[in-house]
Amino acid sequence: MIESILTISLILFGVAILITFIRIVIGPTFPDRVIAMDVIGVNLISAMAIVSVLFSTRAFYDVILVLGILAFISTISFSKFLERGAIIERKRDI
Amino acid sequence: MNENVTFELIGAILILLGSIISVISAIGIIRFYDIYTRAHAATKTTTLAVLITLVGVFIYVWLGEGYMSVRLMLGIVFVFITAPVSGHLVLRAAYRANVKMADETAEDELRPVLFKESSEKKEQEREDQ
Amino acid sequence: MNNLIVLPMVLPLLTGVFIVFFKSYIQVQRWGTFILLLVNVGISVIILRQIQIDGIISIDFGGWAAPFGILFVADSFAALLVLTTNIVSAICVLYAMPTIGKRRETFYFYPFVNFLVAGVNGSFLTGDIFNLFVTFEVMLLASYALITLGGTRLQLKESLKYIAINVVSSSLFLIAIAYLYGTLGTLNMAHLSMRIAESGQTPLLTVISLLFLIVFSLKSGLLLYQWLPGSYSTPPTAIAALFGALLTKVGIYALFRTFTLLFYHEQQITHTLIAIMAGVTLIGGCIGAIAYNNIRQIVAYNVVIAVGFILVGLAIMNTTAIEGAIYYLVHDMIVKALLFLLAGTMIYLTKSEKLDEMSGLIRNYPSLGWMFFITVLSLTGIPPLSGFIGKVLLGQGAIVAESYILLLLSFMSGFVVLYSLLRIFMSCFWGETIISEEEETPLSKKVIFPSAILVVLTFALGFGAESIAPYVQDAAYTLTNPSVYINAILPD
Amino acid sequence: MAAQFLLNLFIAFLWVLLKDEDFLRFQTLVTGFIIGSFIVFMMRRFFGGRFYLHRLLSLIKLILIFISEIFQSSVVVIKHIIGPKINIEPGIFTYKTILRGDWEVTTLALLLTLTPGSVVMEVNEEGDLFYIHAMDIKRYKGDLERSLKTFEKAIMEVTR
Amino acid sequence: MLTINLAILLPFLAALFILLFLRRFRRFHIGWFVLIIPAILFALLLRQIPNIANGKTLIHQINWIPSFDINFISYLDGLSLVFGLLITGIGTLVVLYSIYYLSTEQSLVHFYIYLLLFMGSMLGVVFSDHLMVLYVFWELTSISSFLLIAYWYQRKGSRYGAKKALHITVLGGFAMLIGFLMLYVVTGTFSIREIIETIHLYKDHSLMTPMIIFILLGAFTKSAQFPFHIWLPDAMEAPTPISAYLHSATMVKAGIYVVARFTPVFGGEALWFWLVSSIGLLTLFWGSFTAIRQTDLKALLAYSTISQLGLIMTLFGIGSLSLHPDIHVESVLYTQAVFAALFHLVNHSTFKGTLFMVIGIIDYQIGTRDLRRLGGLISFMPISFTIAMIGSFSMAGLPPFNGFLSKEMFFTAILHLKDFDFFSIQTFAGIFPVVAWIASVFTFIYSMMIVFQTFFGPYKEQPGVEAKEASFGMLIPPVTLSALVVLIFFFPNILGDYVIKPAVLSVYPGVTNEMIGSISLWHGFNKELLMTIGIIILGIILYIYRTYFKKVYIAFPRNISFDTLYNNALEFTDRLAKGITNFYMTGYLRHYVMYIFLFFIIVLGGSLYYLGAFTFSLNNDQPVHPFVWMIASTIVIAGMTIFFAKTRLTAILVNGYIGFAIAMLFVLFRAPDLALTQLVVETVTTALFLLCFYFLPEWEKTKVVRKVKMTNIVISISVGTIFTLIALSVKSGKLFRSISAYFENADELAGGKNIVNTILGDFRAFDTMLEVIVLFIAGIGVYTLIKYTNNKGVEKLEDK
Amino acid sequence: MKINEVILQSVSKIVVFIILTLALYLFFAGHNAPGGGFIGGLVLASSFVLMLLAFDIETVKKGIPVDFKLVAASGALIVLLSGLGATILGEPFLSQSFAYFDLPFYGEVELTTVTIFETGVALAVVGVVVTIILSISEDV
Amino acid sequence: METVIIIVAGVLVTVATYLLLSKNLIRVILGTAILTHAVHLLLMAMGGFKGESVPIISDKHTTYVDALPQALILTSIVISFAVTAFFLVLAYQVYKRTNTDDLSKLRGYRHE
Ligand code: NA
Ligand code: NA
Repeated sequence: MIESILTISLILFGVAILITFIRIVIGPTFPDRVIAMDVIGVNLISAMAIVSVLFSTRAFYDVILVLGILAFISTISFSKFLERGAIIERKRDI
Repeated sequence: MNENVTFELIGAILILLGSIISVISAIGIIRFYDIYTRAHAATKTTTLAVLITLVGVFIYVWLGEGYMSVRLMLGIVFVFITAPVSGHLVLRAAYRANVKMADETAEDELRPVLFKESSEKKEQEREDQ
Repeated sequence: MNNLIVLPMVLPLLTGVFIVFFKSYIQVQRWGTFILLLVNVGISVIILRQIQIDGIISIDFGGWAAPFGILFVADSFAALLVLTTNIVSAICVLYAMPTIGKRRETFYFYPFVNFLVAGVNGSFLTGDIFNLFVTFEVMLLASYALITLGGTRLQLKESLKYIAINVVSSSLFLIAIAYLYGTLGTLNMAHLSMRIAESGQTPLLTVISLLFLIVFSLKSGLLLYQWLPGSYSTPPTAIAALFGALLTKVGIYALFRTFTLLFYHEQQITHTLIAIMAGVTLIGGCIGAIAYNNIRQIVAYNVVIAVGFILVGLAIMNTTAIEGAIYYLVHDMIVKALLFLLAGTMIYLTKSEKLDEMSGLIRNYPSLGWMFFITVLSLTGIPPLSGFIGKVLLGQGAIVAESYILLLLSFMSGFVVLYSLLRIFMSCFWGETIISEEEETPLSKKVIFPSAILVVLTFALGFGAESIAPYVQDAAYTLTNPSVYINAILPD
Repeated sequence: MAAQFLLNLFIAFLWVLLKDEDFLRFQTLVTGFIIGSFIVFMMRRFFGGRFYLHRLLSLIKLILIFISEIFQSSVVVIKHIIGPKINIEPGIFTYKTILRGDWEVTTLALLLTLTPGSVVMEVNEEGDLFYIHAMDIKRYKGDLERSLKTFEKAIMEVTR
Repeated sequence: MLTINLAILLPFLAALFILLFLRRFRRFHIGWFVLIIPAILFALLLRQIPNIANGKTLIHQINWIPSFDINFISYLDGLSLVFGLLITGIGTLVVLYSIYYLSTEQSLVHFYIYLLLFMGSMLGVVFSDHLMVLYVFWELTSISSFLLIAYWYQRKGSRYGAKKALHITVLGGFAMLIGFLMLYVVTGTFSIREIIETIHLYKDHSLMTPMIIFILLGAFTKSAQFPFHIWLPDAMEAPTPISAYLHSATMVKAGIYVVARFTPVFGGEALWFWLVSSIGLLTLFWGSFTAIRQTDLKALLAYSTISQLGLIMTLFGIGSLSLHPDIHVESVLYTQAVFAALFHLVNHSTFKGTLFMVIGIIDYQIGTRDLRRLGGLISFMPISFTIAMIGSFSMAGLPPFNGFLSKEMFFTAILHLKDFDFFSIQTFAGIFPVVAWIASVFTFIYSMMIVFQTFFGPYKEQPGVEAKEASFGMLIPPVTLSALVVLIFFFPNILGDYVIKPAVLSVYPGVTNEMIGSISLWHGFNKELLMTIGIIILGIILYIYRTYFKKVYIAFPRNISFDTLYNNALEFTDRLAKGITNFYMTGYLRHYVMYIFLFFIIVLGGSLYYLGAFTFSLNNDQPVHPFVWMIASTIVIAGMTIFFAKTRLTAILVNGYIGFAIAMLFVLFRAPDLALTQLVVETVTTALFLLCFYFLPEWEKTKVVRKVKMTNIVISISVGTIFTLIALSVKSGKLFRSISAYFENADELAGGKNIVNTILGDFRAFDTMLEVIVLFIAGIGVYTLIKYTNNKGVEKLEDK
Repeated sequence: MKINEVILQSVSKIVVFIILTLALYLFFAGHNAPGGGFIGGLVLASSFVLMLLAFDIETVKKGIPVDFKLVAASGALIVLLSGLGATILGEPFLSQSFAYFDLPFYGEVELTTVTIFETGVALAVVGVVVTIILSISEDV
Repeated sequence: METVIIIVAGVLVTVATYLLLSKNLIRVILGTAILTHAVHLLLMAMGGFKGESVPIISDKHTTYVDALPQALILTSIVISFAVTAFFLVLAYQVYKRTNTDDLSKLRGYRHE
């Protein structure tokens, strides 16, 4: 029973990702896509957590954390790029 | 043993709840009109979804399997503090990149402040000409 | 312990990394690299001799026996190429010292050269197909860095194509490896050979082998050489010489290795295709060498011709032809480097690349002129210079195999080499001298000396062909008898 | 403050040594820490100043507020999403905070962003003026300002 | 025993000596030093005449590449001795002549080094028994003659002539090499002697025909046989001593030598006979016919040489018939043809040498060789006139000069051709004497032209030139040669018995000394004599009416000669090459990538189809988790999105998404390490893209042409399909289990529980090590790429 | 209006520490759990990236005054030398060895030469990634 | 599952090929990146997805997925990262010097 609940949840996360992905495809603006991407990243975290449970392994807990970190870093990069063009500045004075 | 199954079930239900919320928030991301309102769906609901799910997993493995995962806990904290920052940054960038707000927008106190200098400069130029 | 055979790759790596710490100490970088290469030459000689005594030498890294670990395998073929590589590189480095420019030197020219040499040596020595991919990448990355080093506009434009195409071919290589692994479940080349022999070369394996053929053709410039003339004609001379001498040879080596050790069961398909490709390459190279008035272009197309020529040996696939190809391979590495050095020197002296903008240089630079002339003859296969014996053996092999079209094409290509290079010689060195003694750019001994060594080498290799004959024979024997290789790696 | 913490830690390790188990266990250390904090709490008057874990309690309180806020806000947003028609009037308004210092401001911004219908879009240079995007400015502006006050108070309890 | 090796080696050593020690030597003309070499060698060879005449031969072997059966085997027999004597004898005279001809202001060092190289190579050719070694020297003669022709390399004409000579002779050389290699493959030996002994075993070999053609190509190109003769007139740009030496007496005769040498191998073969004799005859005719047209004395001599070489060639062709099995050994007539050939060879060297030297003298003294500007020199240069007359009359085949004797023998041979009843010779036998006779008339005419147009008629003064006789030293060599021309006529049999006969015997191994007759001055009024008389009469008439006769040449305009064919062919090749190469070498990456993919499609698609390699089964597939479906479908959609992405940012973001999704797949494939690495790398890559986008422009709205788009789509779908089909086949048809079960013992073997990591850190640590290096190279490479160009141009040694 | 990055910077300060800890954890865990030199190095590098994103080059360089090229080179050198180390003992190139020790209080500990190797890998990865990112960023 | 993954890889190869044929430099680089993804999926599929567990040895499991392709992919990921980094930087250097990212205008060696 538990396993089927988990599987359903995983599928639901898949659905969520698919729906969000539509936003990436249709845009219309780039920030929309960034937001969607960020959401997918966060959803992937959940999905991975469920997969860990399903596979009964702890090997993916690191992946969860790393995914969180990287989704964060990518979002920062994209928004900084939008805002300033240069995502890393020599000396901040803006 | 029975107790474990109960906890596992609690965990699983939390996970299911998380996944449902996640689907809803995904719908929100499609349904809202502009980037600014979509961000509301993203930063709040999705965060909630992932938090519930992770807590569910945490409970599942902690109380069900007897393993308290520091990494999971860290993950929860991490999402908690970074999700709003992401929302903030993207919206700021969008606004500064001149992404239009929806027509329904009632008031905007930021525009005059943010684009004051540039509009002044434009006027200056017009006068110079 | 056979740790010796890892040194030709690891020592340059070590040197390369080490001298990064000496960014502004150019002398350390220069002589460190040069001495290392000499040491490598010594090591290669020892290896080569050892092989004659003990047979194929191999080393299992980490002590993990084949087919589970990675290993280096030195047979005569590999060892000969390693030896030549190090000699040629040492000489190119010697040439680079006075010509490449201080700025390039401080910007890691020598480390990159070290890495390039390491990659090339490693590619020759490795006995694992995936590791071959990795050694290729070491070589390629170094070549990317070198080809762009000091980036003039033209250089950058051409390197763009070079890199793009190499990236594609690397991906294709990985795909091929994936297919092969999927089918045979192993990566060790001897083990692969054994398994293919055991199961027979199924149609699917033949298809996969053709993918390998495409990959290595791209690397060696067989038929798919379109990237080559541009990329080899833009970097500074010392680099171009290294490229011209070494890079395509690694692809050629890989073709020889895979199509003698692994995929030799369906020769009427694979080797026929190689034959066609070699033939078209010869024609294309010849046409290109005739087409241009630009020295660098002519020289670059000559590289293409040599590729076709050597692969004729593989296409024919009898011992004599392969002996010829090996001889020619060694010869071509030396003399192509020489050709690039001389052409580069001419361009440096006259500030021009065009034939019609140079004239009568032999008055100004007689030694350069004569060395160029000798190079032309050597590349043409005029006896008794080093190109001769390879050509003779290849011809013999072709006749024995009744491959008359290849025979004619390869011999005609020799003529085009002569035609195209002689045009350079006659147009640039002969004719009225147009540079007065005051305008003359001085040609220092340091610049000419490395070429002189190579000239001596082409004579030595021609007159002293016998000195490497046993190695060549052994190499060809190993290539034509895969069991020798397999038994050395997987004794049971 | 730091002395209290170090002492606590010292007690925790002492506990571990006293237990003298086969190998180091996390649980033992945690137990030691809890015991240590109890001792330090009892003896806090000798050190002067507040008990250092008091802040921890405030922090926990803050986190609870945080969590409740996120639930509330999500419910609001979800209602909008699954409602038949989205009927909102978004807008940007300003809020001047009494909080000072990077951490206080950051915390407030995070809280605010997680609150129903609001996202902090800009902070002025001085760091005391927030530009906030509200999902439905007419309906929630009042609520928002009220919760902002609550947050400010909770944050100051932790930091000051 | 050392004689022959020494003979070959000595000129090379001398050349080296000059190069090393006499480069700055100015004390006296270094020709005097060089003169010693051929003189000594000539003397040495003369001493061998008795030995050789007694049937001895000298063989000597030095190993070169014994592993491949290639060794220096030198061999001296009658045939090589004749050539050796010519090379050294004429060589001596030419060097002597050159001492006066070339002033010390010119670069004598080069001249003599080339000359010595040539001499050594020539000796190498005639003294080598080994095919490969013969070839080595053969090519060296081409090279050294190339250098000699281009001695005045500043002149365009010299360069052109040298280039042409080299092209044609080297091409011929390559052909000959192929022939030699075929011979080796057939007979298993490189030794000419051994080949001659065993060739009868292989007469039916299928390679016989190509072998003959290829070897003859070598011989014909070298000996300037029609239509390869075109290089010889242009080679006259060389200094006259060189023309005298190379282009009349020695190098061009290397081809003759090869034909002679290989007559015992191929003699009796129809192809050999027909090729050698008919090409010879054609050359004989064409050379003499064209010679008349010339106004430059040297060009005239060049064509005359071509013609004479044709004559000799024809004789060798006829002579080869003796080796036909149907010919009885006692029927010695056709050994006579070879006798005549060799005899004429020597004679030609003497009279042509004389003529070249005389013309050199005229050129040197008067400053022109143009017949139209010459005349009446007889009163100023009587000695020159005398020797020129001797040479010309000998060439014309008049008594009492040696040319008469050999020409009579030539007629004898050619007239008897009709006696043969094989190879359908009888059908064509009539043509031979007719053509030969006409050619001889032409020969008579141009010989007369040399004498009469130069020395008779009104004297045409050249500006600034005072006509006078040449210096004594310069006259010695031509006088010596002309003396020989006369002496040989009167005492032909000294030469015949001691030199020519042994040579004939080497061409006909089975023949004995007695079978070969001797030369007699008088045969009675036979056909041959009548032919000669006819030549003289018709020759004189035509010479007198030559202005009318020359109208014939209108039918042979200069612009449809083989010369223009050669030039146009080169030019056409150049243009064609440029056209073809520019067509596909566009420099446009898209095209190059397209070539790769098209080749991929053709080769892999083709083989997949024709070999029937495609198989498919789902038997071994794991069930697909629904989540995998979803991730997979987003990847596919993402791929499509990149297709249509309007901005680069979207493309990058979607690419990043694919990376993340693949990481997710890695999780589902139970590959945590991969997922981790993939995630970080993907993020850093995306960051890199964004960093670089600062410098890069936004995508332009590309108006891709429909056709281009369709091509791209077809190619990419084909590539994708083939890739997939092969992968599916591989998946369905695994042949072996993977070796990786071994790694599951990682804990015991290497003390690690993470198998992937253990592979990376231990089993395949070498890959990892190199991977680190790759990364490192990229790191400093990027650093260099950016920093190098950042602050530009401190030093630009090679930058343009 | 100037951008006030206070939110990003404050949060990043915390996040960086989390990443650093994680990086070290992954590095050491690699032998028996997911992780290892590469991943450890990569995660470590991403913490630098985050710092660079949140702050700026000068600030980060002041905080960590290291030439990352040389870090990379040291890493590569360690990798190579650890391979050569075995050859001095007469073992094949790149031979690794491992042993278990009992430490008081700590329990059984596995010591392996792979760790040296992996340290080199990690250093090289960090060095290279940061070098690349810094070089491009400084070009702006 | 192998079949699905192979088909996904095939789609990626198609996309990559299309991008590689483009005349825009960034598209080409993207093409190489996507090609790399496809290759990794292929390698994974070639190893097969049989086997029970994550390739980390534990007492609970006895069979593990094929770890070798994973190690190979890891190597390849790092290498392609190195190459992509270099390629990208080269691309922008070219743009800085030539002011175009249109490959049809970046033909390089002048043809005579
Ligand atoms: Na010219
Ligand atoms: Na010129």
